Amino acid sequence: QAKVAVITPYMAQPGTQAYVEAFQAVAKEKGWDVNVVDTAGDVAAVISRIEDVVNQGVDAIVINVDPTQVAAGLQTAKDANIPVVGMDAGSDPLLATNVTSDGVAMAETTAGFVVDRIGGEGNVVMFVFDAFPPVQVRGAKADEIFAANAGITVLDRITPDVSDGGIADSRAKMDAVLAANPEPGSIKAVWAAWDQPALGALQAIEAAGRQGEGIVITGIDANPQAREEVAKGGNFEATVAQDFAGIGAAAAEAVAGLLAGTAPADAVTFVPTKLVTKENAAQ
Amino acid sequence: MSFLSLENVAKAYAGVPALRRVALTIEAGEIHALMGENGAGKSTLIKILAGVVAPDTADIRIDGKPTTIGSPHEAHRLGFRFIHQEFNVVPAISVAENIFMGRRYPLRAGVLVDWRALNATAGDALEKLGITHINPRQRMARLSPGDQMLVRLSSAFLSEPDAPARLYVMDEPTAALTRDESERLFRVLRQIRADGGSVLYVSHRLDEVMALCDRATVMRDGATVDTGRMADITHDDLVALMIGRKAGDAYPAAATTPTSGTALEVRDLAAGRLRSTSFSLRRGEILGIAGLSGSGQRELVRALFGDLPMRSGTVTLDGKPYRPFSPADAWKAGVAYVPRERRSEGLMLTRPIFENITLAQLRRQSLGGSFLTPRAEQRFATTLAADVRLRSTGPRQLAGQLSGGNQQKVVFAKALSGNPKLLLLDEPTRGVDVGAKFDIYTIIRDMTQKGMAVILVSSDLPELIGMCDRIAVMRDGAIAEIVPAKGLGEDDLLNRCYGRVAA
Amino acid sequence: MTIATLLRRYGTLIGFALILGFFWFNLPDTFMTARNWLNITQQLSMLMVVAAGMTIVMVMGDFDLSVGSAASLSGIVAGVLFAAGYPIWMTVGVALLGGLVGGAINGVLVSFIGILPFVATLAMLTILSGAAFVLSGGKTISGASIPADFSNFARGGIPLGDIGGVAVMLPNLTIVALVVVFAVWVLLEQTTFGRRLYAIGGNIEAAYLSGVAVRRLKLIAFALTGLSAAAAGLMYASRVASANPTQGSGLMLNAIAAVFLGMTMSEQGVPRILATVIGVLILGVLDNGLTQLSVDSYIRQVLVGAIILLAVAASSFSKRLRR
Amino acid sequence: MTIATLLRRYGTLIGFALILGFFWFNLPDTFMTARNWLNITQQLSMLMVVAAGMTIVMVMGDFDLSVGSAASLSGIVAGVLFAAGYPIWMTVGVALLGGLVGGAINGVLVSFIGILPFVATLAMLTILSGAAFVLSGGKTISGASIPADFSNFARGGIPLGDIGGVAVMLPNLTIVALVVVFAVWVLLEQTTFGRRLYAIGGNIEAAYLSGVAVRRLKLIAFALTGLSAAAAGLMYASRVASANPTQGSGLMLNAIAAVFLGMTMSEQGVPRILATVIGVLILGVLDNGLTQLSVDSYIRQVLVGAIILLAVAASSFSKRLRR
Ligand SMILES: Nc1ncnc2c1ncn2[C@@H]1O[C@H](COP(=O)(O)OP(=O)(O)OP(=O)(O)O)[C@@H](O)[C@H]1O
Ligand SMILES: Nc1ncnc2c1ncn2[C@@H]1O[C@H](COP(=O)(O)OP(=O)(O)OP(=O)(O)O)[C@@H](O)[C@H]1O
Ligand SMILES: [Mg+2]
Ligand SMILES: [Mg+2]
Repeated sequence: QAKVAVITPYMAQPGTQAYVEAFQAVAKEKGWDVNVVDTAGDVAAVISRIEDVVNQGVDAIVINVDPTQVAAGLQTAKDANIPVVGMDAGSDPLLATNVTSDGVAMAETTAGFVVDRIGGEGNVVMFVFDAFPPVQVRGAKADEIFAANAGITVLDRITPDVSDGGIADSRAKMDAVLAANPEPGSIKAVWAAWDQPALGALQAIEAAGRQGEGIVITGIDANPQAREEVAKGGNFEATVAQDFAGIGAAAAEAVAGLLAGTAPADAVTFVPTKLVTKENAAQ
Repeated sequence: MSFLSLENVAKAYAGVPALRRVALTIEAGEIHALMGENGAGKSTLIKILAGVVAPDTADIRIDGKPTTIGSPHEAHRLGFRFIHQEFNVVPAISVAENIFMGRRYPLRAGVLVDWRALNATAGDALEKLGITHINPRQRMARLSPGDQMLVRLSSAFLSEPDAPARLYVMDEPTAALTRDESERLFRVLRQIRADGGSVLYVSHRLDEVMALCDRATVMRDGATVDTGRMADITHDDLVALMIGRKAGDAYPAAATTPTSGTALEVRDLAAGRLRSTSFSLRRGEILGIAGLSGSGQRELVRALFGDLPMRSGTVTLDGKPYRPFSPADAWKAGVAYVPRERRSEGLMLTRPIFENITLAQLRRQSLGGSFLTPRAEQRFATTLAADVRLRSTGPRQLAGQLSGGNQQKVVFAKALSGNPKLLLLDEPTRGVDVGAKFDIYTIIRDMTQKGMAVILVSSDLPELIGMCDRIAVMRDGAIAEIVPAKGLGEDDLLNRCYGRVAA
Repeated sequence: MTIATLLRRYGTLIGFALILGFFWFNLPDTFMTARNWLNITQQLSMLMVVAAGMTIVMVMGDFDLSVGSAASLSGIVAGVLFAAGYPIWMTVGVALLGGLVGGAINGVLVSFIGILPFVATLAMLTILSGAAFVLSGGKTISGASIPADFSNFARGGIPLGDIGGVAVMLPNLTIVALVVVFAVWVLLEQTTFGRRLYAIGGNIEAAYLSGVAVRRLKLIAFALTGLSAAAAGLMYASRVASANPTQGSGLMLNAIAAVFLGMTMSEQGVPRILATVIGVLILGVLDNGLTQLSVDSYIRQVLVGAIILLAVAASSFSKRLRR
Repeated sequence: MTIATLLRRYGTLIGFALILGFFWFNLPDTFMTARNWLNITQQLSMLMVVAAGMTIVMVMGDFDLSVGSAASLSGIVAGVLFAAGYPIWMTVGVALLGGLVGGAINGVLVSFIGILPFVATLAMLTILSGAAFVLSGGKTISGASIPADFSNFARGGIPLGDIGGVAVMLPNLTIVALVVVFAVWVLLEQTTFGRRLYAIGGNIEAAYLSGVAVRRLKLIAFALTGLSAAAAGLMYASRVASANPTQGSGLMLNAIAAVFLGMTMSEQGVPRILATVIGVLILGVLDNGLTQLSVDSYIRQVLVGAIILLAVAASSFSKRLRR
């Protein structure tokens, strides 16, 4: 029975949970013994846990964290000839492959959606999180797109406190932004780099009684709560569905190949994404 | 049948016996003295009665009925009231609430505190001791230590119909009281006796014990050695029973004339509530400071020790200007201090004895002023401990495990550790037994022979008269007069404190 | 009263007033409005409830690090029960009871087993947070499983009529916070129980010697703190219409901070519930005001820290013991 | 010595031994191996350094909540300087100096301004963390900006030869931790400085009246704690070959927990550096062993909390018994 360890600091993210579940589903089919380790945000602990499972003698390791930061652990695994697969991690020579969706493409999709909906004109509030590289590239892409539209002003670029998941603090921040910009139409859109801030912003807008102003909200990830809101046809108009299950399953297939002795062809394996709007949200 | 009888009481701390074989009976309607040297086991016995310390063995009978006392709460229900030796108040809450601590507060609607009744009842308890100057609503922190003691005493006299008091146990209640205040306490205790209540009374002030108590039980080394009626015992017998040797004079003979030269010169010193004060002190001289509570003695000493900023005035020590900005400066200049409150100001209770003794002299008791030499430190501390007749299991025992009087000796040893030029003493022999007191006095005398000057603040008038060369009487934050101690009568001194012209 | 006494007593309060004044001046139209204040109180209501509970144990000189995960767990418990179809009253009851029991366990560990509060409540933090993860499978519980009546509670309130043309209401969450603050005020300041807690905090040895049942009171106090944490967790779940196993984690440090901020307003350095309220407001108003001023979120953090130091400096400086 | 004394003294140690025995029995091949232990010590080295520094202030009865963000900031400072092309020695020097200065500011706030340690260091936590975000722009600094020599440090060590056919080395990070622990041991247990800190912790008023320069010592102690936090931040940055403005945040609570765990081993309830080491090991070994046993990470959390409580219960319980 093959032993596989899945190590991530970001288990609290719904996306991560979805990959891991899909991964486990495939693993169960294949009869692997999977050990899922969550280090709750601590990156150095990911290295520590890699060292521990290498010591324990697992057959393969899957990580979901920036590989350059855990290079020390990856090196230990390499020295012990244990293959490591990245699951939405980032490319790195020490990884057999990295299975992911294209974050830049997703940001491009939603930022483009915002630009279209507001006709390239008006104030936009951004919610970003630059400390986490995969989310940071989304923010950077959106910055680029909004900057390219002369009519668009970024009113505020907010980094919410995510220790509580991100909804409540984003809402408090949005409450304040709304209070500071009371005129209807002074805020045209809210672009969020992932869904939680979008949900928080939506709550703030509804609580302020300003849902009628047509403020466009977009998120990324299409988590269930976000899908529900999008389906309602309110201000939260769009989000992008990463195929989390697809990523998890593809990562599992990559591991299966490695266990069988075939290395993956590419350093990056992209899994397609999809824009979710009112029309297709219910699926 | 006795009201309370104790037999076979034994208690050891980590294998070291504190009580070995104690028997004691207390009758209804008597004031019973419990006597003994520092560390004899008096407080331990009292803590057992209070349900604070679990005895190893004990047969306790109340009205002949075998009883166990499992907690302070149970002791209270049995009608026992305690004034423990150690200072125990809660500074952050009001006087009334301190008096009611652990008691049932008067309530409105069954749940809400009835503050009016609370303060009124607390006021009544204070009144019993004749105290009218303390407002029950005041925060405890604002009272002077003496007043805090009065509040503690009052709490024992709170009337409680649902658990009427039968026995008052007082462990050195007068150590922090003035003579007047003590007298008022004694009147209350006598009244209690007349009403059929009992008092177990501990004090190292033999005169007051002899005057107040009906019987005495003497303890030595954790065992009761004798019980008798006060009327049948002389002062000297009592001392001999306690310390196991014959009693001598209370104070060592005064030296020949003090050595020459001025040690301390204070000119127009003002600090805190202390108004312009001047005096001088020769080498080898002991200057007593007398005065009523709140007249500024403590402030004088604290200013000289750098703990209270000097507002104005000049001080010279050994001919050199002396202006300490902190106690550290004072120690460096050769000034040592025995503070009044040993537990809060004098000791680190959770640290070993030797660390307490050497703290002020660490620079000298270390390698190059930086690296510790614990063995040498312990030897140094052991020598000083022997000088003050400390009873302990060794220099590594924790200060908090010592009896009250022995804790005071540790503070004293620390003050002597640097052979100071000037020694400031604030009630230094509080709670110290007669034998050890004599030893401490002897050390002070010996050191004055070598030129050390001493300022002694004390509310124990005989001590002032017996030890000092001159006595400064303070009134309202200033020295009113300085009189020679020789031949001064106690009443005369007291009258001067009150500002009444001597008869 | 001298200036020093004034500063000692009211330094922090003056600091708070200056903060308010600053925002009022710089945000004349939006800051000092009923609407904004109702918003602030609503945003702070959960922290307020936890801080009120924290005040209870801190009066005794202890503290409880597990409130954050207790809040998360209570939200998760509610979510799981909702998902299983239990009615609201039962779900809320079970979640609150869970908080009470969890708090009582803290109390037993601290007072009967004698474990240091820091160690005991930190271990409970870990356990409760683990339990929240195990129960939820690490997932956010949201959507259809949360009954609308439950999430509407946080959105509702008592209408106060129109102010400046906008309908204004007193939010339900604010009301809950006010009720809790009032209850804790009565408990701490007007009952024997509360006064005994102050005695324990002032001098535990003296309190014990006077016959105060120290252990029992500690147990009850910790249980109440757990209860308040559970209540805050439910409020949070209602507000975000979902439950997440980490959503309470920000509450602990802020609640303790609020109590300590409040303590700078007391001459004896003891926690008082009304001072805690000011402490909570200081933390919350800074966030609201600085966000409205569009201060960059990173710089805002630096400012929040610096302003807190300034706000308490005057009162602390004049209180500093000579040492 | 009675059993009660034994438990009081060694209860936590016995608990630790039981934990070790359990893992040894259940992981016979991998747990008690030199390789695994070198791993553990390396994993714990950063926490160990912070906890050692924390012990210094906790000896005085204070604590420092800002160590985590001080560690993050020192990593970011190093990252920014590296990115600007400064050499390693200078970068490391500046980062350490920054830690010392930050700690000294804590010291001034606590001892000269008189702000409660909790409020002062919590505000500093916010400020330093904000500064880390501002400096880094909130981004993780990694990749080419970090010199290889710097990140190789954490991967290197002193070769110890072959054990069971595998090359084993004493990791550099472990060596740093050992050196820091030794230095703190000398400081606290062998110097007058340390003795005076214990005196302050024993009774600050008595220490002051005995001529201890309380304020100056507090300042120095906080500065040293800041220094150790900065060192840990650099170790962390070297280990993850990157710097992130939140990466130190887990250190604070764990460091305080380790010191408190250690305190259960002291009869007087004072912090001792060697006891802190055991405290750190208890926290770390549980993580290592439970991971190797493939315990689900959520259940692991619950177990860690429960095991800590069990480990300290015996010593705490026998300490609480009536005297
Ligand atoms: N907690 C403790 N641990 C160890 N020994 C103790 C402890 N408490 C008291 N002792 C020892 O018990 C003995 C009796 O002390 P106790 O306090 O009863 O003396 P005492 O007669 O009240 O003396 P004093 O007149 O000085 O108050 C002393 O030797 C003391 O050192
Ligand atoms: N912190 C305080 N706040 C308010 N009043 C105080 C405070 N400390 C002392 N006092 C007042 O000052 C007086 C005490 O001054 P001081 O300590 O010099 O008295 P003392 O002469 O030593 O008297 P005692 O023998 O009673 O201690 C007391 O009457 C007390 O009410
Ligand atoms: Mg005694
Ligand atoms: Mg006086």
